[in-house]
Amino acid sequence: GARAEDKPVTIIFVDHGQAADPFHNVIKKGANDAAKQMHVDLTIRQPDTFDMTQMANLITAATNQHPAGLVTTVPDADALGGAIRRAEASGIPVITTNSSPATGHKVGALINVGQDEETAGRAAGKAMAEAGGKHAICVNQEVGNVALEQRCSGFAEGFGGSSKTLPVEMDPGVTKSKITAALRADPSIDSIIALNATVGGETAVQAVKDLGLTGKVHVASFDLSPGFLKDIADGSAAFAVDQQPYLQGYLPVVFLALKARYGLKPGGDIASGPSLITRADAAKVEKLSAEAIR
Amino acid sequence: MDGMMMHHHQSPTELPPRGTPLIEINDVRKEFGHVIALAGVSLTLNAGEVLCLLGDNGAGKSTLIKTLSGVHRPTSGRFLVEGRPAQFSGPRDALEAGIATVFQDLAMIPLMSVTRNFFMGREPVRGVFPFRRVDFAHCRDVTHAEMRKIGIDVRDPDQAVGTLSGGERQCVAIARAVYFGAKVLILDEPTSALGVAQTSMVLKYIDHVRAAGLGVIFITHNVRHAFAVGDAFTVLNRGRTLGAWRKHETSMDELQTLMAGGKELQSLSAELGGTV
Amino acid sequence: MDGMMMHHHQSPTELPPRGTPLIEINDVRKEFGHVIALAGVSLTLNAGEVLCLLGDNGAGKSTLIKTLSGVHRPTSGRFLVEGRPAQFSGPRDALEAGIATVFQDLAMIPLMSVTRNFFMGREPVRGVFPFRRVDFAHCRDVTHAEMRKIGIDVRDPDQAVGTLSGGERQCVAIARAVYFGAKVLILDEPTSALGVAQTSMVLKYIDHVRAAGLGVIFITHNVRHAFAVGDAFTVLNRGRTLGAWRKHETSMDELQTLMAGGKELQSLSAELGGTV
Amino acid sequence: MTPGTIDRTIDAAMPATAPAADRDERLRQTGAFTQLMRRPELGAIGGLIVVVAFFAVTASASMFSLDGLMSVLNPAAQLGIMAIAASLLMIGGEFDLSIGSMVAFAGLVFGVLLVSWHLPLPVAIAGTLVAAGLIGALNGQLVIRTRLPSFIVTLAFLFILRGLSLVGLKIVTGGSTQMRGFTDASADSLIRPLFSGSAFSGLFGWLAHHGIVASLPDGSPATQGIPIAVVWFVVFTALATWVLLRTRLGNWIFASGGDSNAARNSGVPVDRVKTGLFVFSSVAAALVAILTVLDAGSTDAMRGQQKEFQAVIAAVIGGCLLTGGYGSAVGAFFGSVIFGTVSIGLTYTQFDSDWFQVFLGAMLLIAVIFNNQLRRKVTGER
Amino acid sequence: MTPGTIDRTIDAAMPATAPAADRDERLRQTGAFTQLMRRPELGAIGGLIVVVAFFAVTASASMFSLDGLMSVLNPAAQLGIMAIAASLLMIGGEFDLSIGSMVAFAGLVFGVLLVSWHLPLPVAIAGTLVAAGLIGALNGQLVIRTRLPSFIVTLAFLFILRGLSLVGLKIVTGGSTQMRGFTDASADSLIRPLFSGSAFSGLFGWLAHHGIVASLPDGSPATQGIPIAVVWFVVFTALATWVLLRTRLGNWIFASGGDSNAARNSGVPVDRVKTGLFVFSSVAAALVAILTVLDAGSTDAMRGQQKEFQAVIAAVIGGCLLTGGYGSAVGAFFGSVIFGTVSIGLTYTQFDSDWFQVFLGAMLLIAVIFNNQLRRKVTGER
Ligand SMILES: Nc1ncnc2c1ncn2[C@@H]1O[C@H](COP(=O)(O)OP(=O)(O)OP(=O)(O)O)[C@@H](O)[C@H]1O
Ligand SMILES: Nc1ncnc2c1ncn2[C@@H]1O[C@H](COP(=O)(O)OP(=O)(O)OP(=O)(O)O)[C@@H](O)[C@H]1O
Ligand SMILES: [Mg+2]
Ligand SMILES: [Mg+2]
Repeated sequence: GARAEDKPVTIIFVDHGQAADPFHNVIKKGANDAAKQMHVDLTIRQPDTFDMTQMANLITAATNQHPAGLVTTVPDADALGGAIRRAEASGIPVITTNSSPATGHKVGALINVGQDEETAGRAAGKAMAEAGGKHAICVNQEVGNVALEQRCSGFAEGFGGSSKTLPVEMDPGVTKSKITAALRADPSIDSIIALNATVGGETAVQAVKDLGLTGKVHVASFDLSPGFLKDIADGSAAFAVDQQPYLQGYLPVVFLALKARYGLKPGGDIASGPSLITRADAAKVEKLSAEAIR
Repeated sequence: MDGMMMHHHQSPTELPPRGTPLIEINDVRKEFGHVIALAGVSLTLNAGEVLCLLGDNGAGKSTLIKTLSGVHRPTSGRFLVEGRPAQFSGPRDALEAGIATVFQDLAMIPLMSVTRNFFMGREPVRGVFPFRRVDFAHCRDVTHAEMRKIGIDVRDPDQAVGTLSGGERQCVAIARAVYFGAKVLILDEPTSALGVAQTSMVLKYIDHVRAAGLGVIFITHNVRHAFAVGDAFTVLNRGRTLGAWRKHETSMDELQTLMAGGKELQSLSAELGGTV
Repeated sequence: MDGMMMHHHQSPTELPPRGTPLIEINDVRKEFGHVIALAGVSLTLNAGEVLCLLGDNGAGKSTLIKTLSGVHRPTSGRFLVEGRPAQFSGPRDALEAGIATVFQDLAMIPLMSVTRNFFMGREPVRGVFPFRRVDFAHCRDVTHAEMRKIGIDVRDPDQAVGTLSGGERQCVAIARAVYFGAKVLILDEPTSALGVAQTSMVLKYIDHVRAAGLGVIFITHNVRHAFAVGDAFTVLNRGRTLGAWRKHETSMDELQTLMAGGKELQSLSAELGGTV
Repeated sequence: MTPGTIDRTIDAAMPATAPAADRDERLRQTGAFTQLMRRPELGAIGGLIVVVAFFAVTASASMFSLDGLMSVLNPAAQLGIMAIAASLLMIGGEFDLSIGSMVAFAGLVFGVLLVSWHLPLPVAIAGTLVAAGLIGALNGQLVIRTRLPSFIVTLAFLFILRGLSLVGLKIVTGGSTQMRGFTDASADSLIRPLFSGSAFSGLFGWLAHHGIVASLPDGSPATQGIPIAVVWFVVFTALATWVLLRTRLGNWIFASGGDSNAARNSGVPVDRVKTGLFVFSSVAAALVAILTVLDAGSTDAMRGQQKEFQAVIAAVIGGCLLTGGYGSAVGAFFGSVIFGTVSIGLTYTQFDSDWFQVFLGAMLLIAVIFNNQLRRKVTGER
Repeated sequence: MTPGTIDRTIDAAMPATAPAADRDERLRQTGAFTQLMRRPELGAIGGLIVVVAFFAVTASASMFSLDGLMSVLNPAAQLGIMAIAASLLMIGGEFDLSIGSMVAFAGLVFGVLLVSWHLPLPVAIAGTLVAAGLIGALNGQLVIRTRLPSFIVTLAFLFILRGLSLVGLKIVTGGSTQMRGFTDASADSLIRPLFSGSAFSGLFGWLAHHGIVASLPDGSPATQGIPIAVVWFVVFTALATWVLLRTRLGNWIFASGGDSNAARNSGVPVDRVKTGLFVFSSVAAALVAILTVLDAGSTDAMRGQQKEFQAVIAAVIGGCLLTGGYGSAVGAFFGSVIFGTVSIGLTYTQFDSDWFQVFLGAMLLIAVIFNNQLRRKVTGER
């Protein structure tokens, strides 16, 4: 008879991040690696823009293909709840990832993998405050994105001092100019928290360098990029808030494969972050980051 | 000559008695930026008369009639329609005052069908409100019939105007203005692109329209055409009125000479064997 | 008459001797989708002659000359230029073969200045490669001079063509074609929008161009104009050649009658007092 | 861009009424198929055929199940409602780049009326549509008064409305960019089924009960019905087609876009027509906002992003000219369906998601080229 | 959109050579200022004045320091190089929506040549520009051969090139979407200063040393020089202006966009002109890619997003008509500067950042309206 591990298993992963987004690329890499190791058939889908309506449609489209399991990120539990619940009603096990445990419960997911953005924001804020920061800017490359707004507000809470949001673009040139402008317009700023390591974090470090403020203005970022890790390693940036996106892609696929083959499932949600990456471990992580694992 | 009768789609308008002034303008000026196109022009159009507007290229004829038909607002000057001061805020106002115009550039949409162009802005509708619609079958028939009257057998009234020949296009514009002409019909060089047959049709039309009691302003460079149908003649030159004559006060030769270069043409005509 | 001399901006082309065929076409057809615009047309243009192309509106005159000047590709038929089969892939080829055309729609860009339109596609350049530039001062002078010769005093050669009057625009197109005409000059209803003075100028021009040994195709609805300058006459009707005559073989009246509706015009002329 | 290459007119779509009796010898005989294909609307079918054929080969069979089709049609319809309005506006010679932001802004207005002020659903919907209409009228008036290109005026509103949505949402929710509670607030309204859920669900329930369509394990039908957005989409298409082809307003729209000077000179009230079209496009965006907000139960500040762009894409795929004066609502219908099918359909295939955009681009290009070639071949246009 | 409202021509920008002697009585006397303002380029200055005035009042003084100006000009220049090319293409009657994605794609090609294959910098740059030019030519040929609107053809390449950049980057880097190592690979090249860093840094060092411009605490000048992108931007503007106003090609571009049929009938090689413009716009995008990649030291798959759109915005602010045949490079220059100033300048103000988009939209609208009104008032156009 066929052994359980030979049973073909199809898993669909719906992710809200654009295909070219480096952060989500790491999630996808984790998921793909897991699929290879577990011998599952994995397809990953994402909407063209941060579009919850479109994402709900993608989840519905996934449901129609009756996969053995569905993984989805949940930037908006209300907008996606209906589609996710329909998948569950069709008997498809759903794991939510890259979202907070509360969200996972709300949509009735089997398990949730991820971090709570507010919590992560608070952690970052505290760390910044401990470094002596009083006035911060929160560099947001996608104003209006709920998760990013939560990071900023969590940060403000944990930070304690004043914190303003700086809206920027995905373009590093424009972003650098805007950060430079913000620093020159308000010399009291001593901390910069970026919500994206490539666009926000690396450019913030450059801007600070150009203005000769290295050491006076602390830069930190959510998530990782090889360049930013290098900055941490050489001391021009303070830390990065890591939620280990590789795990957010890897674990759900493994769990769903195990569930499909053996009916196994862990007892509770997985907190993949936040953890702070500081100078001590940045160098180690940098190489892995270049391979899209960290 | 039955088929040549005019069709007034509008409810029969009350035409003022023959000879009463329909349009009077006095010392009208029009400037475009720093260009002075009309430097003070006056004229009077009476009901039941054809006024020929003559003049060299760039004299300001088209600018003048665009002012009369609401396209341009005069920079200064007096403008009366049936004795009352007129303030047209657009061509629609002029149309509503009963002034129909064939513009020199024809005012047609190349991508639209002949029928749609014919009825553009004045589509006959039927049905009650939310279901009010244009009776295109009727429109097509009218277009076909009116075009045929002017001597053009359009292959297909659904053909785009952009695919018509220059003369065919001119005929659509004329047929349209005549069909909708209410009190005043203005024709800016209507015969310029027309064949012999179509030209004679248009001149006949003008004659009939006059007979029906409308006033007609007819712009042409062809003195023969002007003299064939005109009752009065106004000559413009470099944005000013050069003079105005009734038919009996002038002659074809005199008009020809008046229009700048008339003499030259005569000499050329002689040079080339007297045929111009 | 010095000022009337032609300016060949191109290096003096060798014109074939008077009377040799410049253009011969044989049974040319042209279809647009399901519309048959030319159903088999033939004609011959000789050097040093003016060929008048006559015919009713929609007869296919413009379609024919667009075929000759490379705008349309004939659906079928033979087309020889100076005895050699011609295959124009576009108007540029025709221009290079020495065929200059005034199109009925004038082929001008309303947003561009008179000067730029005048030299469009044939700008005189000076300087060496990366610094090669158009000599606009010279262009302006030429434009001004050429326009003045045709009887139009353009206020400002930098004025947009779109702001010119219909006749002024026509004059720009004619002056341009004449200035650049190399072997064959094709004029599609050039005089239709022109004043008396300008018309006589254009007819004189045609006469001069012929005298210089070029071949001219002249399309007009005015039999007088045609007879004033024409050496040969070809009449089209509904996409076919109705006939071709040399000047001595026909008369103005005959041509007038031939062009559909000629009779009607004569009767109208009588009706309106013999003035058309 | 060359009008000269178009020998068909919008009326090709109307049944010919001219008697065939007096045929002109200058017309070649053409078959019924040619006649049919000369209708500009039907040209766009060609692209759809290519797209469907592609997916028939590459996609999982579930795409062509009833359920799969609905999942493709629903987003196509949401886009399509805006694309229909955008196509009318494009035919009228203008653009509206603010419709994407209008979706977010209308969502905010709707939320304030329904959730914050607890107004009944019909009032909230009417209020939202009126507010959107007013902004559309403002757009139109600005374009007409300033005589600036509508591109730049509505672009300004793209930013302004997006910004106001963000600010407004933060004020209303006390700091969040996401607003919830629509489902509860509208739950007991009688008119809710007109704007949310699926139409004909009774029918589908019956069909599922009798095993004609698939059911879920819990016995409910797998396809609950036809998403209401699809119904609106079809209604919009039919209405816009009727207006364009049969009414006086339709003629005015074509004329205004074809040559606004010529239209004005012929007595068409160009300014009123254009203002009306701006109002219509804003209202269509607001309707999409209402439909999606009620569906999702929430709204956020990023809703509708890029939709202005996609609506123009759909209209252009469907044959609208960017320069105005030419196009059709049915074309925009097929354009939206093609765009929707390609972008959702790829998820039913096995292609790596990194390649999605490459496929999307290639499919669009092939579909549009096919549209064009088919029509040209059939009509003999060269 | 109505050409009728434009009585100036592109030549208004050239010094009048006609002798004032034979004045026409049909011309009113106009002053030198009016003459000047009739130049379409200068119209766009009006908007810039408004914008600068606004920031002079609201922004921190540091915005108007030398350093502040450079931080505003640098992104404006990066956008502007593309906007100049986009404006030429728009004048020629076409669009190129693929330039944004081309930035990412050219970054990838550059990376492969420079970093992966270790080719010398000049060869890598030349190779990148050639590759971009070929894709531009492909765009152009597709538009010409299929006679589809360039909007839809280049839209397909927007998706295709973006997708290829993603796939390519992952292949080259072994899974990451970001590629690094440009700084090291190009460090010792002699031509590097042409594409990276600041120009005139020696001069600025000298000025700082003598206290004429501000220095950083460590003694180096606060402004290292003029960013090289700004130099390229100015060169592009000058070149494009010269081509448009002085050369045969310029006349052909206006003609092709004004009425491609009329241009073709007058012997303008319209197809070659358009293909050339597509090549130019791709090459300009590739140049921006090279400049930004060398500046940042890395490239990623999201580079250049939305730039196609912003380039069109800048061109339209600068007075280009979307319908083609009218516009200027100097206008696009000011359009880019206005757009850049507004979007960066707001950061120098104290406004709440949630309101940024509202301000951005409003400022754009006001600037463009002001451009227009000023010009109309001065020229007497109505
Ligand atoms: N919008 C405008 N802007 C600037 N100048 C204009 C404008 N419209 C017309 N003009 C100028 O005004 C003058 C009169 O033009 P108009 O069209 O009235 O002449 P016309 O008598 O109709 O000539 P034609 O017989 O050639 O048609 C022309 O010299 C023209 O250049
Ligand atoms: N692109 C086209 N598509 C369809 N039909 C066309 C096209 N071009 C011309 N035709 C038709 O071909 C016929 C001949 O047109 P053409 O312009 O050659 O006539 P013409 O002899 O120049 O007339 P006119 O004296 O009025 O200028 C017309 O009936 C016209 O409708
Ligand atoms: Mg005129
Ligand atoms: Mg003709």
